[in-house]
Amino acid sequence: MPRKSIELPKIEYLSILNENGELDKELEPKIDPKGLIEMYRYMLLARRTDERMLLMQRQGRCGTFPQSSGHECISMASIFNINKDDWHVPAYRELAGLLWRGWPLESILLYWNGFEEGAAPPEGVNDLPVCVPIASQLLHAAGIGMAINMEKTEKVVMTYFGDGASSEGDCHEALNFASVFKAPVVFMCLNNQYAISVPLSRQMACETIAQRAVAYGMPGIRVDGNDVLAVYQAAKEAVERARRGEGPSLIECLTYRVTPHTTSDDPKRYRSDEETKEWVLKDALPRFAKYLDQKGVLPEAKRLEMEEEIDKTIKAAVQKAEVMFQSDELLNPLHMFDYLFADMSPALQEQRDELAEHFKTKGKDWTNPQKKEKTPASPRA
Amino acid sequence: MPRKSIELPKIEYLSILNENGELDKELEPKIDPKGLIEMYRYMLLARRTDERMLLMQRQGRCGTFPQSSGHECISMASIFNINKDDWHVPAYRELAGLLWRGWPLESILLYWNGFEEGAAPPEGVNDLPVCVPIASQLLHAAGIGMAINMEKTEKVVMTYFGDGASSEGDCHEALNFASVFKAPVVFMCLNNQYAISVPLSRQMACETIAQRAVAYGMPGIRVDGNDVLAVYQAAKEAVERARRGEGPSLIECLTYRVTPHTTSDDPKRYRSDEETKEWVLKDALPRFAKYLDQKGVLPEAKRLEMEEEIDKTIKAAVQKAEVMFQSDELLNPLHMFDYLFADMSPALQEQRDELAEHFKTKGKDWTNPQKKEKTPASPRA
Amino acid sequence: MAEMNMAKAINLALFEAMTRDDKVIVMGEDVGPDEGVFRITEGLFAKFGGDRVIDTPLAESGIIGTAIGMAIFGMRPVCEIQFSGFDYYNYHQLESHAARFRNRTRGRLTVPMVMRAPYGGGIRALEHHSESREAIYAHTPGLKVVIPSGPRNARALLHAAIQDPDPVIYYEPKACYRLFREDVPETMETLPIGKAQIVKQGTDITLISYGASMRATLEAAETLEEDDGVKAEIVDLLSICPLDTETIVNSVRKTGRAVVVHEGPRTCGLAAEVIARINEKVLMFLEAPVVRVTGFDIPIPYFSKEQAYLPDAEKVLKAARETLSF
Amino acid sequence: MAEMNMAKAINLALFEAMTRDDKVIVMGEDVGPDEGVFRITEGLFAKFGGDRVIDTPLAESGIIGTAIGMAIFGMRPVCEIQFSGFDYYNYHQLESHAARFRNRTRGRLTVPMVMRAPYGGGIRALEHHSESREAIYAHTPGLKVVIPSGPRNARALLHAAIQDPDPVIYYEPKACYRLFREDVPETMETLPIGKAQIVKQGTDITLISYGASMRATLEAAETLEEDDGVKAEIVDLLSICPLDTETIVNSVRKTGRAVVVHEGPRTCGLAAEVIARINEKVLMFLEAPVVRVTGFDIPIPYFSKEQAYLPDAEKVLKAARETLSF
Ligand SMILES: Cc1ncc(C[n+]2csc(CCOP(=O)(O)OP(=O)(O)O)c2C)c(N)n1
Ligand SMILES: Cc1ncc(C[n+]2csc(CCOP(=O)(O)OP(=O)(O)O)c2C)c(N)n1
Ligand SMILES: [Mg+2]
Ligand SMILES: [Mg+2]
Repeated sequence: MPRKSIELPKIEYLSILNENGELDKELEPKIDPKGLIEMYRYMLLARRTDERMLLMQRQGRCGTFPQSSGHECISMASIFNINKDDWHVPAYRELAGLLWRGWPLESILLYWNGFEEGAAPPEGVNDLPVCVPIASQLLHAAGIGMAINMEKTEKVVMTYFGDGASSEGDCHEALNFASVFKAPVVFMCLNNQYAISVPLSRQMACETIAQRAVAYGMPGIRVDGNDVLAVYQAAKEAVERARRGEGPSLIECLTYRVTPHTTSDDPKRYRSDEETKEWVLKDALPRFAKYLDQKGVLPEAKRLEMEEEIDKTIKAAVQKAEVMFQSDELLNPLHMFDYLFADMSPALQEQRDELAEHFKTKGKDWTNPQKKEKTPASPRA
Repeated sequence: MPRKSIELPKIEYLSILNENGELDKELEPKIDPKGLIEMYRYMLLARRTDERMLLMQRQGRCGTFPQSSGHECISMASIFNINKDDWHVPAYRELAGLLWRGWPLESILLYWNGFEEGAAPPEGVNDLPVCVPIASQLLHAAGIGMAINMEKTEKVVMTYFGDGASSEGDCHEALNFASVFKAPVVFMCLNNQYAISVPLSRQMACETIAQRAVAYGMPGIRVDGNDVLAVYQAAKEAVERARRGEGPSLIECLTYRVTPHTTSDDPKRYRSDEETKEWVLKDALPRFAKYLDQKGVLPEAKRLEMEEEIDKTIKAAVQKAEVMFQSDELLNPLHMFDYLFADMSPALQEQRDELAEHFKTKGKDWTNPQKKEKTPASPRA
Repeated sequence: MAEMNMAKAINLALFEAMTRDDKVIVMGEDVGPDEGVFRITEGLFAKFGGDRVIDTPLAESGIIGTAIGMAIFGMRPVCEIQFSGFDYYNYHQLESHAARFRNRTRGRLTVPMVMRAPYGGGIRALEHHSESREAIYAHTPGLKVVIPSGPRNARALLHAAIQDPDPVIYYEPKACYRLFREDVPETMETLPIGKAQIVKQGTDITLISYGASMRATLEAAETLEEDDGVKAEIVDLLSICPLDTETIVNSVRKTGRAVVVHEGPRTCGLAAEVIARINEKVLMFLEAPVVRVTGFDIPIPYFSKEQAYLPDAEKVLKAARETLSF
Repeated sequence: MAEMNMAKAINLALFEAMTRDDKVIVMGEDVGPDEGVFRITEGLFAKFGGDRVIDTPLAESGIIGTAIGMAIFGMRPVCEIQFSGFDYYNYHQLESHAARFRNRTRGRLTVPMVMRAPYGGGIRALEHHSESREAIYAHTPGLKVVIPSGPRNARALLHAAIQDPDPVIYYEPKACYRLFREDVPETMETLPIGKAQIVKQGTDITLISYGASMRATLEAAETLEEDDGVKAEIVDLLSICPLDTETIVNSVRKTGRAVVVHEGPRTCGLAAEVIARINEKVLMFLEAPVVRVTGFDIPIPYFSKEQAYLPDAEKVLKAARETLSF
């Protein structure tokens, strides 16, 4: 009867391959060499694509986009645990995962160049596209998980959100729905310690995002987000749990956004270079590369070959995409009307005709709107 | 480096005067007799008002309303800790608190009879009116708390919400904002185990609402919501903490909604009478009355006097309110235009004139819309 | 044929839809054992169980957001939002996702779902329980919006909404739930979304309305005929979006006069859109300005005054006479 | 007099307002050290500190909901929602509370606050970053809505919004932020909310617009004058709600013809309301149907096609000529 403590679930922290490349052998997950190489390849592919897009953006050949460099580990080491008929509900820094799931590089390039076509998941890929309104996708993931339960299959959903996203009401509702309905969802939080300029300490007053799992009666764990093995292991446990019908889990992956928020952000305004430099040293890629090398799974020579192959792959994709950017099929603005509903209402048909007529009388050349120069009003984030 | 547990803040449970009327002397808060009587009186006043309104509703003299019987303890024992210049942001079962804060009984009656006038806080009372859209008021409370911090005074805000409300995104955002900005807000959760028909187990998958405090780095405690002393004590500590500038607290008061959700709900559809009966025995009022009697603070004879006085007070207020219901001042529908903005736009003035004209030509007698019988479509909850 | 009220007709449609397609599920607050605060989901939980008749936590964005996920997955969720005054909580999910997935994925992902909500005043409800903001949805490209006015079209439109491959807002005029009964055929029927109905032929003036306001409109038309010898043509929009321009303008071309009636606020409401389309297509046929009989540009007052806010037969009559004598 | 662009003028107004009234505070995502993603809050954090220039957690309902509490308490919060496409997240707080507190407490509690948000397309932004849904707010009784079209009126309207005793939505046409410069007087000025401006007198046709679309409208008017010898009268609404019916109808009474131009979707958009009011007041003066040049009833397309979606001078010109030759 007197004052007593309520027992709380345990929240864990996990690191396996630490920032100095030291391995905790006991905790090391067993991943076959093919798998290890595959993970590394997609992380590298994502990294190089991101870098190429940055160059293109600077040259006016790509729109503003949120860089994913530094987040490949979280995306790749988690998504690697699911199957083709499972579901992937990303936010917008899961480039590695999208590529691994089967999105062509061209789609990525199309998307960040302002074409809806780039948001269409390829046939047979159970992914939702990039989601811009923060945290809203988490409810879609929860809903897919609820539907999986209705179907009585053992599929799972892997979904992603940022530290900033955790402040949105939708994040709370998604975690709550998933837990109440025991939906097979793994909630992956990319805690990169910034939401544009707002640091973690202004975003929340609790120590970890993982501990929010206590509010939903689900397991919560914080892992080193630059440690492929730790992310993999935590996600693996969560996926298995979800498949067993035990419901959702929350995995907080602690990392740092070493890049600007997007190509138009200037982080110098709100944080010091030193802070960033410190974290650059913790990058997952060299750490993982060293591990693979030491393990004999991917010696340096092989890795350099991979670099070359990836370079070629990206070049080819860019070429292909840039042809598409100019194609009539993709540029014809009249298509903007064609996908609103399965059927077109007479009033919408009239509006379409109105625009067709406009282009006819005006003879406007809409074939290359890409060339329009950037207006000086573009946002800085 | 290996797997380790993250330390979590402690979540407590508190009960002082238990359901059998047994007192934990060590924990007994010191409240002066005048205060104890005052608390009891307002709890009783609220109970009797609620009962009277139920009768009136059955006779067609009051609209649908959510009964507050059974929730007086939570409202009264917490609000009693704040001062006139502190703030009170209720949901809709805080009748005891509203009356204690200075809302005339007539306002309450006016409000539940469909008059906006009943939602106007009396001059000098720092209360917000009843809030219908669930959980939305919690953000107002957080905002008031933030403003208090800007003002650099030591005021506090006491706010209330239900177990169902805890599922809304706004609840999460309010707790988060308050904790990030260290707003002096005490979040009182009336966990009556039902949101209309939905039981706690379908509302959330965690054991207590108190443990959600872990997600915000604020103290969380669950108390027996029918134990005046426990609610008082927990609220007192939270108010003191808030005044010291240490930020918000979350207090979960466990009770049970012994009444229907509102006067049009039928709880038989979704729960057993036995369940309810069990909880009726835990009612705060007789438990508190016995404590006061045993303490010699309020002997039975005095309590009966109090019952009589309250009976008279309510009768007088009902009489006064029923005169107001018929008054031109309150019934004139043209007033509906008069409070939209500080000034009236020409277009709105035109609409007002249009309605005035309508009544003129139609000669409609708007003096007693109360008499209109209830349509058969009224909701059952 | 069976006689029933609108509440029963909607319930029947849900029952039928769940019976014929096991992808159809019902979700919302208190839709399960409680059978909905208006009893619209009566019998569904008993018949189809908790897997398909789902009581959710109290969170509107949660309801619509998870339904979107389910719909993408392949289910056909029919969500109940307890009162339309609370669907603002989930508007961002509808605008940003339900309305857009097909478009932004070029048809690859679709969201076949229905949001049902009781809307409108007239039942002496609490604050925030009497709103009528269908215009917001009509102004949201990617959503269809239908509003029945009687038991028979309620059932048929709900079937159409559930079968539609895209998201549909289905607003229920709660004041009509149990106001009157109508014959509803044995066999299931649907009504095409996007088509209005001429419920009474006429030559002198066109009265355009939908939902609960149809009652006032019909009553006014009767008086017009009896007292003034005026033959009003009555258009029941049924579909708020897409709006059936053709039926509207054909009628106005014939009558030259129109009154548009709805409960929602006037500014940027549906009547404005109807007038804009009349202006675009048949301006030169107009003999008088089209008159709006609508809710005023204030929140619908709390119930002591709501009747004065709502369109009623007298207001429609007055507007019609004004138009006729212009 | 100083020459400046709209971004600077809005920044200046914030600076001035915070200087003269210490109840004015600025809050939102990234408004602090980052100075806003469009740099509208430049210098404010440095000058007024973190207590009055508040970086909030990422939660729009949280921003508006807490601002409502602050406003009731006595502050004058000016909230920035990063892009108007995200203000749906907080719409329920605006509709249910900001817009209603004065009314439902019979004037006892008031909510003097401003919600600023960049709106509209034209800057090749990401999905959900180019929306134009001012009509939703115009359809929400209890909110005022103003939209500037140039640096000078941007500053004056923002002062008016901040000083207003009631909640005001202040939508900023982001495409105009740095598009052109204008002389802005040294001394602070305000513009009355609810009043439109005739920015060019004319006799042949009335062109009505606001915000970013004013550029296309002005350009079209120039061509009309130069190529067609047509004198267009141009109305800049400035206030979307309350709408200045008088200025609109006076102009149309004179010209007999009108085109209404805006970016937002057509159905139930502002143009519909303008047409409805023209219909009500000056129908018989119309020589031709009023034409709408607006966004289409689809989500504004992603940036490869947004220019085709937006009103431009050619579209306005075409509409005007159609109207003139009707
Ligand atoms: C609802 C909503 N509000 C605001 C924005 C603008 N915005 C885009 S990204 C971002 C910060 C997101 O931070 P976080 O969730 O930590 O993800 P990160 O970008 O750091 O990966 C903001 C505010 C948005 N896209 N959606
Ligand atoms: C946003 C919103 N959604 C739905 C409702 C309808 N409604 C009124 S009370 C209620 C249940 C509230 O449950 P809880 O928070 O536990 O409070 P209680 O009534 O039990 O005190 C619901 C669903 C509402 N008023 N507001
Ligand atoms: Mg982040
Ligand atoms: Mg409850």
